[in-house]
Amino acid sequence: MWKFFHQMASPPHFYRIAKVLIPWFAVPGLMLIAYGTYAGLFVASPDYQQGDAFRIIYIHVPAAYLSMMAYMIMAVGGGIGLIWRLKLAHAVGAAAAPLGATFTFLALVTGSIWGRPMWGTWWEWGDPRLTSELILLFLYFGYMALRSSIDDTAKADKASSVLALVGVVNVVIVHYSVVWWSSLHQGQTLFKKGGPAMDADMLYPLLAMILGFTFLFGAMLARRLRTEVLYRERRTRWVRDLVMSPEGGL
Amino acid sequence: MTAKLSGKDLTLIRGESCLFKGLGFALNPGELLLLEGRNGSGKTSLMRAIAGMLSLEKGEIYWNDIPVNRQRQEFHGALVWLAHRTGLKGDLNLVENLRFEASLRPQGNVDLAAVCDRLAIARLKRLPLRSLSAGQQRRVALARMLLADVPLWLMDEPFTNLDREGRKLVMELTEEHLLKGGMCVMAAHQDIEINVPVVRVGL
Amino acid sequence: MDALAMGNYGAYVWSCFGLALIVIVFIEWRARVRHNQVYRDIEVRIKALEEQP
Amino acid sequence: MFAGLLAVARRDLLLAWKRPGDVLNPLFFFAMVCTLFPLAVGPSPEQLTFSGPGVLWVAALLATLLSLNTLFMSDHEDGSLDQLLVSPQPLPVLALGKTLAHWLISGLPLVLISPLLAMTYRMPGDAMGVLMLTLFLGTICLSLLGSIGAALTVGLHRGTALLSLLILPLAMPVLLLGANTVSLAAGNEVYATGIWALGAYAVGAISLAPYATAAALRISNE
Repeated sequence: MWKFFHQMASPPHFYRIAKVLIPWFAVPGLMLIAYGTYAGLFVASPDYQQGDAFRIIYIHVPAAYLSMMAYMIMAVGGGIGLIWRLKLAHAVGAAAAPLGATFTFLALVTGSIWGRPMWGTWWEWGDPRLTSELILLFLYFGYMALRSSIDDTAKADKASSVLALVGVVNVVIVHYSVVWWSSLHQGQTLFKKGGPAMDADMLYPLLAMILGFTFLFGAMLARRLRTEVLYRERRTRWVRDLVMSPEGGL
Repeated sequence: MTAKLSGKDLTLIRGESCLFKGLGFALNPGELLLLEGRNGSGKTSLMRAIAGMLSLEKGEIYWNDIPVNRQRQEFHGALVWLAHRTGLKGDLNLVENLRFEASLRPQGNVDLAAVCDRLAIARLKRLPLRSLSAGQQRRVALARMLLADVPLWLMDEPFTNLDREGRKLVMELTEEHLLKGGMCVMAAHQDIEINVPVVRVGL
Repeated sequence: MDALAMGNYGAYVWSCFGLALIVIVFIEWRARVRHNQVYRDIEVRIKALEEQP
Repeated sequence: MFAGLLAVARRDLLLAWKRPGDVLNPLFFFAMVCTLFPLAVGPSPEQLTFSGPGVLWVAALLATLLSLNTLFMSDHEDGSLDQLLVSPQPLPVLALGKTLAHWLISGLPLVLISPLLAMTYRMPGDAMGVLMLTLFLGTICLSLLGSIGAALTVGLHRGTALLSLLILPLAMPVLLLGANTVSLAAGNEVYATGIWALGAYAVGAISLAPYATAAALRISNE
């Protein structure tokens, strides 16, 4: 088991394997998303309260889910990087941050677009999820700003990992405090937990979208990781051999 | 091979350049480790690495044959570091500065008055450090080093800002410390005249 | 056409799906460009070094 | 074990005593932000009573933030941070000592003058007590969170702006809990939850933040 991890974590090995793996993530991901989009837009029957506007959840929910997962990945990667001094783990954080910020942005914008017909406003402070997502976006900005303002890569890795770990504790506190706060102000929520059970024709496309987005995210993360690894290892022997080899190493 | 302080296979990469690679040293009581090299060759970095403030790309520093990372507090209790910047507060006077240092570590039985007399800073005791000259401030830093009464001295360019008399004093103090069985790591680009065994590391 | 209009909510729903598509394609394209750029930079530097005696 | 904490705290207080400007600047800032608000929205008593808790809390947060970037700066510049890092005391304890001194210098004075400003916002007497209590707990949390940010940005050129960017999202729950608890108290509603939550946050921060600060100091001082 350990041997497997060590092999995976060795940069040249990862660089080669990731190239092979990317299509294996991207193709099923795109297929699931294609099915989810078609079934979500045209097959699922309209919600009895929200009408066709509910179809926005097929983008909003996967994006919101990935925005949090990306932060978790960043924090776990940072923790592993700090404890076991694994350089690849730090690279994961660097690659996941812009992706996470993008999905947070998507979740915010789609939530806001949903709010326009439902609440009659583009932004509703009373909604705890949108507010938490906004704070999460700021956390991503802070992480990326810290990373970019430290020139030395090793130092930037460690400093931003500490920030990610502090942030992940905070994300939980943010969530609960915002829920408490909105309950004071009788806010409405986008999708209630334990609400009326979803019909199968609504639910399956959503599950397909979530799974599809996750696969797609994996592929995107792997592609960014390859760039990170290549850049970080630019002075090493294996990169030289790769670049000088006749078939190239793009 | 057992040495009190040793380093094995030390490699440090800073940004784009490799400062040293596969470097090793061993130091025993009564010896002086002299780090030699041009400006920017990594003397200060190596010293910071020895003090445990820089993580190395590869290699390990040992104190009593145990890696210092595993016994940071014990190791730090046995060393004092005379750095490029004095690490003293300009707003506080000599006595206040030294009292702060004293409260951070158990003190040996070294007499403050005697140390101040020796370093010729006794009459500056009540002045804020800001108003002293650079050379006088360095003498205060030396006083802190003497008061700590620990076996290992790390001295980064100890002669800067000192006049001839001061330089001579530093060499005398170092020699006494080594003859008592202490150890010293010194980075200097000047010639030193100390009659003790010297281990040289070229960078 | 009714299926596309989605009972007056069409503009909102389609803009969400469209935006998601545009954003994801854009960042993926940027990632590709950056990867190629990093690779070229390394290639140029290494080849320049190799040609030196 | 706590010798280092006391030593560092005592030294920082002594330094603040010799430079009282560092203590007074955040206080003046706090008072001025609180003055700006009525000037901007008008002096109507209902509006001031309604927004008072929020304004006072935002002002306190910004004033704390303002004082944070000097937390490790002078130590970094004169090399005494290096000396702390090689001292035989555990670094988290020293970091806690520095944070304690920072709180005594910039947090506690805010708590003490807050009733004066709350009075100008016509805050009822009971709510004033709650305001002081939440600010007491809240400034402790903010100093501790801030010490992590200050340690991460020490020695960076664009440190000040970056520090705000890092700390503000982390500080949002504290602001939210504090200000809303005071609002509840001012409206004669049940407010105990917020106090307990802030207290729990403070306890958690005291026990965890020094480790993060210590790790961050070692990293940014490499």
